[in-house]
Amino acid sequence: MPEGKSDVKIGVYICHCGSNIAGTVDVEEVTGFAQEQGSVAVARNYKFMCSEPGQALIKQDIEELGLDGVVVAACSPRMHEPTFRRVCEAAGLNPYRLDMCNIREQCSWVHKNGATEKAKALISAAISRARYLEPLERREVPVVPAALVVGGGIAGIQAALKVADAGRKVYLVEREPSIGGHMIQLDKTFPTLDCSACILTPKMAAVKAHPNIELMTYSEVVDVQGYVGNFKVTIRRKPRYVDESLCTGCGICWEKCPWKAESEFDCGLGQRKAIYTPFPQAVPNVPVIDPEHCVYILRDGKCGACLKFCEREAIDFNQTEKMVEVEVGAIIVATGYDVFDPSAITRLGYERFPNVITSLEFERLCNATGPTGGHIVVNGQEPKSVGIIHCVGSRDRKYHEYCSRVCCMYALKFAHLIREKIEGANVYQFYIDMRCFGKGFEEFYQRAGTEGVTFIRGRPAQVTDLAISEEEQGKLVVVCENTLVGAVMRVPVDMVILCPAMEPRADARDVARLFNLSQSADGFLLERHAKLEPVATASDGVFIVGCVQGPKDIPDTVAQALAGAAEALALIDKGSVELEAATAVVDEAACSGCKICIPLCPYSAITFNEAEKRALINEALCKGCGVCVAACPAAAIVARHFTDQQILAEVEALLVDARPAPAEV
Amino acid sequence: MKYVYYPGCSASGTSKEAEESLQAAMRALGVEWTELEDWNCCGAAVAIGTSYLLSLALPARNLALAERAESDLVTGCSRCFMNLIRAVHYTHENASVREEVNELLAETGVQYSGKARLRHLLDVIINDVGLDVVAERVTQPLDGLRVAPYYGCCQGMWTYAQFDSTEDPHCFDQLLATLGAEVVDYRLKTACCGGTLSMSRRSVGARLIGDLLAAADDADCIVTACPLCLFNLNSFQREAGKIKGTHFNIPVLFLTQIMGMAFGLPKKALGLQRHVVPVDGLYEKIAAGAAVSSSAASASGAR
Amino acid sequence: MVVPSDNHEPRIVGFLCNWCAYQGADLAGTSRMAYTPNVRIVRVMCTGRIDPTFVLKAFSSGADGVIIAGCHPGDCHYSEGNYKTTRRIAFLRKLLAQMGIDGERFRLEWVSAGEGAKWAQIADEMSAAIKEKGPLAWRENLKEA
Amino acid sequence: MGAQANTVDKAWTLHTPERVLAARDLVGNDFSLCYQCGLCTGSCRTAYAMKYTPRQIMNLLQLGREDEAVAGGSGLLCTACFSCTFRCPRGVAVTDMMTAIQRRTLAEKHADPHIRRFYRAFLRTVERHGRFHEAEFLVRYYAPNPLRLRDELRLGLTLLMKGKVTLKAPKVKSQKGIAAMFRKAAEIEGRP
Repeated sequence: MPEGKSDVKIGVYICHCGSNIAGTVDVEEVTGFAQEQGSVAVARNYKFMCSEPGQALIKQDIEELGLDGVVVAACSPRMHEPTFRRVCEAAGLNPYRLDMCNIREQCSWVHKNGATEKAKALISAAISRARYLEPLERREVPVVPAALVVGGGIAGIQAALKVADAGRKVYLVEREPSIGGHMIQLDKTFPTLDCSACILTPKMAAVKAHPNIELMTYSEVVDVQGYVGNFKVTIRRKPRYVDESLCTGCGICWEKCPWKAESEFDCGLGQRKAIYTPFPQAVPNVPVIDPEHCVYILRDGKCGACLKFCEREAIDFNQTEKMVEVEVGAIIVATGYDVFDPSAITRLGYERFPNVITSLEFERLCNATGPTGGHIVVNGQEPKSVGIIHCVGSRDRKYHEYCSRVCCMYALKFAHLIREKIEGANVYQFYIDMRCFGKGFEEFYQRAGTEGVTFIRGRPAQVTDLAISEEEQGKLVVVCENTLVGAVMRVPVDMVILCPAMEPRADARDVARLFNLSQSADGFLLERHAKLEPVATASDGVFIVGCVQGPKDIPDTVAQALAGAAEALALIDKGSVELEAATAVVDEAACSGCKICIPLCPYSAITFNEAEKRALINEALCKGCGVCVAACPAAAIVARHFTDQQILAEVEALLVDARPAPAEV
Repeated sequence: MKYVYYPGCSASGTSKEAEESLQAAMRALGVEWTELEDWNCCGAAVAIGTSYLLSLALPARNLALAERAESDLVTGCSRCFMNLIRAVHYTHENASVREEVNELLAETGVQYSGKARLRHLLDVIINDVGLDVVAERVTQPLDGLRVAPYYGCCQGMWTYAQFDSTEDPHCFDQLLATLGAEVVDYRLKTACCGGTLSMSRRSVGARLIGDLLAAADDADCIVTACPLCLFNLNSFQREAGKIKGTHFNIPVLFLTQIMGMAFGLPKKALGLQRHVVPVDGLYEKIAAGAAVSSSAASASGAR
Repeated sequence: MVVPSDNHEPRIVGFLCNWCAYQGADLAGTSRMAYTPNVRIVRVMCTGRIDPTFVLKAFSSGADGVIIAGCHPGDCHYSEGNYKTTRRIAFLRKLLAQMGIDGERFRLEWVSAGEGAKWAQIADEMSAAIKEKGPLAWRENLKEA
Repeated sequence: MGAQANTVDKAWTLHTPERVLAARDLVGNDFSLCYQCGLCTGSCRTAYAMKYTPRQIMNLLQLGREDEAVAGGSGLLCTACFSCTFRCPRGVAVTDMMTAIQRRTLAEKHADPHIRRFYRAFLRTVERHGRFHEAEFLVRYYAPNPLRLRDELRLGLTLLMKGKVTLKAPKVKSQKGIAAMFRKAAEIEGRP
């Protein structure tokens, strides 16, 4: 038995978590074991410790037995540590005298045998640590009453509007020249078939007009400092070469500009000028000059058509990149998704055949503002038959294992639009499973079935132009097993639409690092809890909404955006946040003044008192990582709540069963 | 450059011309080329139908021999390559398979630890020898010759994963273009020729061969990277034609044969007399192509 | 000398950082990935907090193996605590090697919050490797030496 | 009773999970991952001639019905080109399973004797000489069936004339050891 403080009284509370823990761990045996440990005044088990009666049990013991420490053996501290800290606090015990012991995620859920023994060891370790836990005081600091929203797609727009409507300042940062995101590229939206632009453009205009929203397009966040409630964010504003305050968006510049480039907005199917707005309803309606295609920039002043024609003299080639710093209390990350590049799957013929297109390209083809004015035309012809291939890069271990969740529905929408625009067109859906789970989705699926669409269950192996019959001449042939019949089919079509996976942004990793977030195995950003904290993250005060967290349709994205806004507002309106009390502190008597710790601190929280030759830690800046603690040669720095003593006691007790019993020695 | 190579049964038997031309072409490129001593059959696609263990141990023995010779192993046969690389992967990934395979290998006094690396002939020619060296050696460019490269099924997968795209490889195209040929792109360049089905199930095998020949029909010849495919595409054109309702007469060559032609090596050294479908017409086409290009050159020179 | 025995279940102590590896281990739990109960976890805020004495303490208290797991390089919640760990661990590794503790008994791994499966796999691998080697019984062996 | 009972008589009864697990041992891979998308079949050049397509065979295995797959003989059409395995979106080693079925079809004599003879003759020459011996193979393969031999005569003569088939057997030094490998494999795998 480790030599602990003999005078402390500890209560141990073992949770059954229904059968989640009790089904694998013998809670009675473990309770008996806990009871025998030194310093343990009481050990109990209960069906759900986190429930009201469970909490009352702990509270009562603290008050009646005068406990100095509490060990709760239940789920991960990441789940319920705040809950039980509140319990302690309410009963008058300092919340830092609590130790959570993880016997669910790291024990009962992962071990078939040996869970009880392991639970005992974990609890013995927690008790040992609890003997040395000390009361700590948390300090409160005020919250900056403003939010940063990163990304101006439907998620970012919706979140920004809601926070702004509540009367809070919002900085909305968008990388592209206009807000709108992927949604503004879409034609109609399933299952109601309302026009995407019609429902989105009013919101985009509202963003521009809102007095509480400061919109920064063509800009990127480059640095984030500070902590929850008090972030300092640096934003790079790329030069537009057009003065936003002078430009009226009259359009004479892009009308007169002689230089053309492929339109990113139209997926390369149409063209734009070197000075351009991505689309007519752009917000802000102020063009940017693309330095890679502008001849004035490329050849030192050899054009200047825009300069000449702009009556407002808004063109400004002297603009340079600007860094802007803002302070916010909360951050909402809504950077969206990328579309998987199907040319990786060569057998499907994307890029080899011009009439194999992606779903996003089809949205542009179908859209009245698109490059063809809404006429579905490939190779100069209206297709009379179309194959739609689902799950391209989704549900495939070689690319993305997950389901992209929207393709089945937009594929049905495509079928409807094609049948509507091209009379008598044959549409074939090559699907594996039809996943139509949302509100009104199944009904839409039924409707598509009655509109003359052929469903072929099977993942196509090949899209080829190798004709083996008269009927296939000049067509694309989709080769696929019709799995419901058990026969390989060759389906000749005029056009193939691929439904590529929604994938994490190419720079998702950089975004994760910038905001101190984690990625899940699929590369999307990780929420704090899959069910109960869908928009919060491991970083307090940073929230993720929309497809940055995983593939989603528009309704789900909007719901998340509003959840993110609510989280940000709850944080801001509370007015203050409690700072972590588990910081490092220098024992001045022990400090030798060697300065080893100073450059190690990632937050520059350590300064040097020249007069006394002692290091000093600023507790407001310290985040409690403990790097300085481990590095201090004089052991003069103490990591509060993770002291050497606490950890060593924990380690020793953790191995209580690994050592021979004293009798055998 | 020194290599130990594994010819395989097909190249030393029914596709003897593959082996002969391989030797000649490698000599011409100045590559030192020694045959793996005491090699055995890799089991083709047949051993696997009887014994899982033999289908891995037979190829593994050749790898073990290469290991003993402290060398990597090169093969110019795709079927063999497939079996060999499968042995490499499976013994690497599964300890119990590795143990059983070595238990078998012990009967011939060798062991395989996974040290010997496996290379494909195309990989060696393109990435070690280099296309620039190949280009230097060309004395009779294949002007005007339309050539369809046949990568083969076993080629398209693990093989190319080492140095090219698995589903849409292009290395063979590059080699042929270096020789001056016009490369014909066709859709079945990585489709299986049926392998031993041509012997065990003629009707199915011949259909696969027929599909391939039909797809590459507008080429002057097909060039394969596998002696087994070479045998199949050469030997069953009559049967394939019957099934497809046509008559095929497409010369099919091994890749080192066409290299040898471009290098100006003698026909006999390339085994060209051994072909079931005669290949002499190709020389006429090259000559005609050369005449056209030289007259074009002199015309442009006059201007 | 304590000799390996067939029924010996090794005891492994894992020091896991709060932000990546500990969450990864939690994910293994929520995903119900069964793995060995031989690994027992101590939570620290950052692997940068890990003092070599923690590791030595674990071995001297009877651990047969120690694993330190943190965020992938570049992903540290505290920007570069894990990098500092790497350097510190290199030194510790040499020290342990002199005491006869090799790389199979002392490992440093990067496990992100999304890598539950990786954590389970590492735990199983390490446990199997140490089981094959047998108990370390450091204190007993040192006494004999 | 009556009509309804008849329908039930024809319906397949489900096998127990244990039986499915037994099938897993047989083919040594996790076919339960298969989600029946049919990419394997679509990629298979010989599927058109199969009674059960590769995907259907995966399903038969999932149902513990591998006997049906073995008797169907589709495994014999697998050329082991590995397209299915490389493309499988769930990472199932389809080719390994097809060849496992192939082995049992041959071993349990569901295959046409002529096809069985092909496999036997081919491997016998390798067992005897260490390498494939065409001439001996042709004799072993066609001898019991002279009619087929007549069909092949044209090709055989051409090959002989072009020097592609020799009567001389290949020589491998470790020939005895290789024959021993064959015996050892049969012993480990429990084949007669």
